[in-house]
Amino acid sequence: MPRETIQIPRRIESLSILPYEGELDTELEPKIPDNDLRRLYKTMLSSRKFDERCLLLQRIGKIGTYGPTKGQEAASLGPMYAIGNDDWFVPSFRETAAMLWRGWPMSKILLWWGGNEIGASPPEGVNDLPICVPVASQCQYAMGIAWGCKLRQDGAVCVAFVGDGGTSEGDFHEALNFAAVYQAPLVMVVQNNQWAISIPRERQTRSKTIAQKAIAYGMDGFQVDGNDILAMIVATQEAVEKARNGGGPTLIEAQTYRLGMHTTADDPTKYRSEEEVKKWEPRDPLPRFRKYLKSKKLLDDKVEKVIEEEIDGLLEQAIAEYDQYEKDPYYMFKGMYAEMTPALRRQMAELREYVEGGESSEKPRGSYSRVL
Amino acid sequence: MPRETIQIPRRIESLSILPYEGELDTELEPKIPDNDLRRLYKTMLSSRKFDERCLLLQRIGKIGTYGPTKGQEAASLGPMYAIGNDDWFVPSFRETAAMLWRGWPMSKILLWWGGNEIGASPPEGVNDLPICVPVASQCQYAMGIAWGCKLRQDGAVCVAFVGDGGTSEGDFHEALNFAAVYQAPLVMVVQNNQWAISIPRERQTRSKTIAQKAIAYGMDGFQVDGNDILAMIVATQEAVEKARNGGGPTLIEAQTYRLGMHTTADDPTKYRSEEEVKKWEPRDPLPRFRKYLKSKKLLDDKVEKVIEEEIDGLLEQAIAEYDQYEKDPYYMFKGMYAEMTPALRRQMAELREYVEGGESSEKPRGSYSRVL
Amino acid sequence: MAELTMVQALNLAMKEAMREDPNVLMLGQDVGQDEGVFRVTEGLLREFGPQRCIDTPLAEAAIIGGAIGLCYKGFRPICELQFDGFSYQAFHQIEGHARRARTRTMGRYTCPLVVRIPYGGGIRAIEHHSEGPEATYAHLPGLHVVLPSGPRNARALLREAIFSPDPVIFFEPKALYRAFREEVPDEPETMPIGKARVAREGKDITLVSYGASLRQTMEAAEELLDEHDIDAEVIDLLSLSPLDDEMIQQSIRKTGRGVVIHESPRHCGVGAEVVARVVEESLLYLEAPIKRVTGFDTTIPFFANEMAYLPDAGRVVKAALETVRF
Amino acid sequence: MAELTMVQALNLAMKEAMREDPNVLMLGQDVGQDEGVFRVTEGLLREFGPQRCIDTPLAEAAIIGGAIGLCYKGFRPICELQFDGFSYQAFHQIEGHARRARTRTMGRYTCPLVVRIPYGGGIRAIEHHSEGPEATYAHLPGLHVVLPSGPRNARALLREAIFSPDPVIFFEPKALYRAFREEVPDEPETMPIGKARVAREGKDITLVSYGASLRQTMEAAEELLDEHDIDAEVIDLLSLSPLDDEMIQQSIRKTGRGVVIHESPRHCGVGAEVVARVVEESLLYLEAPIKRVTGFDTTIPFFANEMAYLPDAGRVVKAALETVRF
Ligand SMILES: Cc1ncc(C[n+]2csc(CCOP(=O)(O)OP(=O)(O)O)c2C)c(N)n1
Ligand SMILES: Cc1ncc(C[n+]2csc(CCOP(=O)(O)OP(=O)(O)O)c2C)c(N)n1
Ligand SMILES: [Mg+2]
Ligand SMILES: [Mg+2]
Repeated sequence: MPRETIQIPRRIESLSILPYEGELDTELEPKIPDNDLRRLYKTMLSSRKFDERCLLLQRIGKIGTYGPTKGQEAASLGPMYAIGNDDWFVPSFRETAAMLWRGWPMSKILLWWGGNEIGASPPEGVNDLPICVPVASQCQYAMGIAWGCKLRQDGAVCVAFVGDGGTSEGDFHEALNFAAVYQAPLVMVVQNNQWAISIPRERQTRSKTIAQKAIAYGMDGFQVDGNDILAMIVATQEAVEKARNGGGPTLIEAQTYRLGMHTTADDPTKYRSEEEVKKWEPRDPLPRFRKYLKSKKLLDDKVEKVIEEEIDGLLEQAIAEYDQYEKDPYYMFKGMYAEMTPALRRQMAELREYVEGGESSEKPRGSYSRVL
Repeated sequence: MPRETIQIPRRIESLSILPYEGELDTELEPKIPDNDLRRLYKTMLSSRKFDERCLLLQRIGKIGTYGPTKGQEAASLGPMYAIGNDDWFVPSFRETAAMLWRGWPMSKILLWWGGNEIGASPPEGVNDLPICVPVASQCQYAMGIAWGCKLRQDGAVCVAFVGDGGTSEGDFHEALNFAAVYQAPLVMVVQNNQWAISIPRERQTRSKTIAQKAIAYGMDGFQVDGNDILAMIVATQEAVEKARNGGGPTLIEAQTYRLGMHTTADDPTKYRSEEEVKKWEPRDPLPRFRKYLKSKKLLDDKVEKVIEEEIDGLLEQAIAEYDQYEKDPYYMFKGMYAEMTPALRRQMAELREYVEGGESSEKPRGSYSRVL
Repeated sequence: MAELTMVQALNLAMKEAMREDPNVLMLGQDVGQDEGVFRVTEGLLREFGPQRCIDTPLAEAAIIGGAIGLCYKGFRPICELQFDGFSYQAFHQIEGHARRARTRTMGRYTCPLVVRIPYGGGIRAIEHHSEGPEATYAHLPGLHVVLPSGPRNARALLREAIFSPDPVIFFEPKALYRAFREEVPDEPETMPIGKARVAREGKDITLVSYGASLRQTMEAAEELLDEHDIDAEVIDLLSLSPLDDEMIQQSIRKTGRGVVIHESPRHCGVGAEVVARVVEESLLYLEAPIKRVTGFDTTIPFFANEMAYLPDAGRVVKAALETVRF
Repeated sequence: MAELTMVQALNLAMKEAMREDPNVLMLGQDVGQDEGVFRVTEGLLREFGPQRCIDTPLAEAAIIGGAIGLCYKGFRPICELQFDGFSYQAFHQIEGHARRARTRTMGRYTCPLVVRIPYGGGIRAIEHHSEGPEATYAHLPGLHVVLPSGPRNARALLREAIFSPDPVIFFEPKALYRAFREEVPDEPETMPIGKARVAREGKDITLVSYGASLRQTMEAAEELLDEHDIDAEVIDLLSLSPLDDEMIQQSIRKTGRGVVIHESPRHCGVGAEVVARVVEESLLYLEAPIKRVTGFDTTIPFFANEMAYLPDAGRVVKAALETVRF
């Protein structure tokens, strides 16, 4: 004092590796085994194809409202490469690519969008949470999980996702503040896809970047080209390593773009221009990654064809599994508590008697039995 | 890109003018008319004396739990000098000095701490909100008020207060984000008194300063010596001027210290050292301001005596008014809606019959009538 | 007279109010350019501009908290929360401030805001999009809780809510948004908040319902008459706070029997309050227990099973028959 | 056997649980060094260290939301929210996640957390410090809502809550924190959640209550016997979700008369649910309307007038007399 500028001892950096024009920055290029690169590509493509299929399934009424993830595959997939199965993955709702990488069966994801709780039940073998609908509310339990990792000293970290819109919610703020106070091993990835339904990024918050919000919590921030899977991997690896070594949380802003509609209930032409979408198309993470693999001779037409066919097979299989799933109207009672309460037992009997006719003389009926 | 440090185009500055050791920085010294300086001093002293008296009144059970403001008078009073009656003042609960400046009768403040709604009813002539108990929740309506000023284009600004602990709440975050997005004329003063009950500032948040939290919202931040009334005035005047000219909100961190207990229900010796308190005592805003006034020959023993006596008189009068206040057990029904609902009318009659005996044969009774 | 859906009727009520009173504002996520996720705010941005139809960032508590501040500046904000399940994000602002402003400041400040919340199931929506929080809000003193059942009363009640001097939580049964049309008069209509209506006169049993469940209730009444010769009176509450218990008492005193129907959970729900009021004033008129046909005391299941949760006409008929045959 | 206040009994229950199970954590504002604003966490930091008795920053939703995450990591967190009126800040995390974790993940993740909330009036506290939110939580499926009435049951129920596989909202009647002492056995006791108890046997009328109001209810029962020769049975609910309606039915079937007493608002409160359950199962046993003696449908007034709001023994007696003389 008396009047001085305050120096903020925090790094806010930006990162991009894979070009969509121009040359690859080989200095920054991570060393990733060929097999892994292929696996990543296959997952990305699966996600894209799954997405396309879901739009069709929604149109014919086989699933409900669907939120596509086209264009954002790298932003969620890259971070998954940086963690192991013992680490924790907390999605928002646009992380299909990440879920596929983690081993979520496509049928499960379909079942979620088809209105079945089983779709929110994570597969064994990974520490994943299901899709989370209330925007940014997942930040809080992600923080709690990371805090728990720290308390358990088990070396695990938690990678969590939220949207640019989600950064406006109080939950985002409280969670990052706690994470920093406890130096919890949390990597919070903001999928900044430039839109929150119809609200553009610039009207969501006035900060120049989302990465700089890290300064509020005394943590590092990273603005990454979210359509560049290599950059996403590198940034997350750095953040994960720091977190594992007790260096606390990191905020990663993945700059990406939602190429599709918000959900199938949305009409994006109401609020954004074709030109804007066109502007982002060349940055689509899938062709960029494909180009990279081709330049490394890891992909050719033949291999691509094999992969595509394999994915198509998986898709058909997933849909068949989806179709076979037998829903249970009584699950709502049975799944509520570890042990059903007397009231729930009574209410379940009430419903059973109604739907199945019970001993009463009334004929079995009900709108539910009609949709069964 | 590819890898760069991001430049944040926002000023985070610190300010201090009035020394507690050493020399006054005359270059930064604001020009404040002598009369105003005296009025400010008188208000600060009133606040201090009121505070002391409240502790006594609490001890003899005349008022309930009380939250003292000793040591923080400059932090709330300074900003008030920067605004007019048409501007808006949104307190938290440690702004007694500010409230006195704005014309809140001492009796009203007493009535608030004595458990009467009238104490939350702001005096006519100023646009003030009452004391707010749920920490940081006031940030939201303060933002709304500022937003309203902008929509009305009436040139008014809103100065609001919150504690360092309050910055952890989601409400703080959401409100500042909205204020920045709408460029609302909001000046948010954080009274960083280093403690939130027993939680020290460093365990409340990991950011080096609270002022830097402004960066998250793309606004300017100001860390001010909150025990320096001149610095508080200057910083707020700048922020107010910017806000009035459409420059949007500012976050001011007033670095101050709670010299007393959190409330009369609190025992600070459980969590903080005597030495720490001792360290802050020399920075007490009252003697610092007194020294300044004396150096300017605006205060001498005689004037001080006159002021003290005047304040003592006001205090006695306030207590007399407080004692005379007639509480109304039926206000809860009458004050609920613009018009009482049928249920409330019935319930009021129910209570009346019970307390006053009504037409029933039962003798009038009830624990309420015993405390009336 | 125009034939309108509920979405159109609500839209009309807002336009009318905004035309009449420049203090009426509309705010919420996607209410401007996008015209609301249900298109209830269609045309508002175009007609009233971005100063009066305001798109907000994504933070429910800030929408409500900000609106409270706007009230203090003399505005009458209408807030749209996108779905029932996200109203809880703003709950502390409603509980802690909106509902208390008048009482605590002894009338110096008031909160004439409207919180519009699309509520309820039946539209095959994902998690958190099919909740029934009405009892939660009805339990909070200082609010009015209004819940229309058709385009015409929706329009009249929304107008009333907008100009109400006190905060109104306005639940919109999203399953009815476009379910049917109704004739709506050209001139603005109002309906007092706190008054129920007899949706169907009858003499044998009283069916008390509101909102989306009213449709199933009316269907049940038809079936009761057609198939069982039971003439049911149907009461449409319209307002859950205040509750028009006078109309309920009158009807029950006439029929001696009742069933309450709603789709939110039973435990501590609005149905219980209806029963308790009837017991307090009209016990001796009761010829059978009042049954509650409601959502079960479970989270509403994901949508594949939601029809098993939502009361349908059959469940209402069954309960009514048991009540009549008691 | 030791004579403990409720504060001491709660403290004991936590210590016992934390000694037995290293997964039990305590978190909240000022629960560590300061030992809680009501001193319920006394000695926990000393005995269990800052990894298990954790002071948090000031954000209720983060305390609950963080605890949910800790549950996923296998911990059993006990969260202290400082006052009833600030539980709403965390409401969306409780509603949206804690109560849904088991159902939506089909048991893969569960939330065995306890949210301790001091509730109710009568301690001359400032605004937002005397609220009664129990019905609000009881209405949410997936939670257990427990509300003890004395040191001994508080200790047993808190133990049960801590080891419960599902989330428990544990309301502590702060007016009773130090109001009286009770003998508490040396060994840990448990009591099943969901069971009420007969606090006093009687035959003429059933008084149903819980928590802080139980004292006034017991006082009223004494007075009814002493001054009016009316022998009241008193039922102490202890758990509001699940509700032990079997015990209520039994008592009402015996006495034919009832009054429900609680201090939170009447409209859509727990009292209504009690009445509705009785009507459903035991209508024909009722010889008089069940009255509700409750807080009024107003915000609890600032404390100078709170005694006019809170039910006292006299209001209970009056209602009981009217019920008996009906
Ligand atoms: C708390 C909450 N409020 C509102 C919604 C409705 N909603 C769903 S997605 C969405 C926009 C989210 O934007 P962003 O966080 O940027 O994620 P994106 O959809 O772009 O992936 C909104 C408003 C919600 N799900 N949760
Ligand atoms: C939402 C909420 N949570 C908890 C409390 C209880 N409480 C009252 S003051 C306080 C500490 C506030 O700290 P700070 O914001 O720094 O303000 P200070 O008391 O230091 O002035 C707490 C936790 C409250 N009033 N509101
Ligand atoms: Mg987005
Ligand atoms: Mg503080």
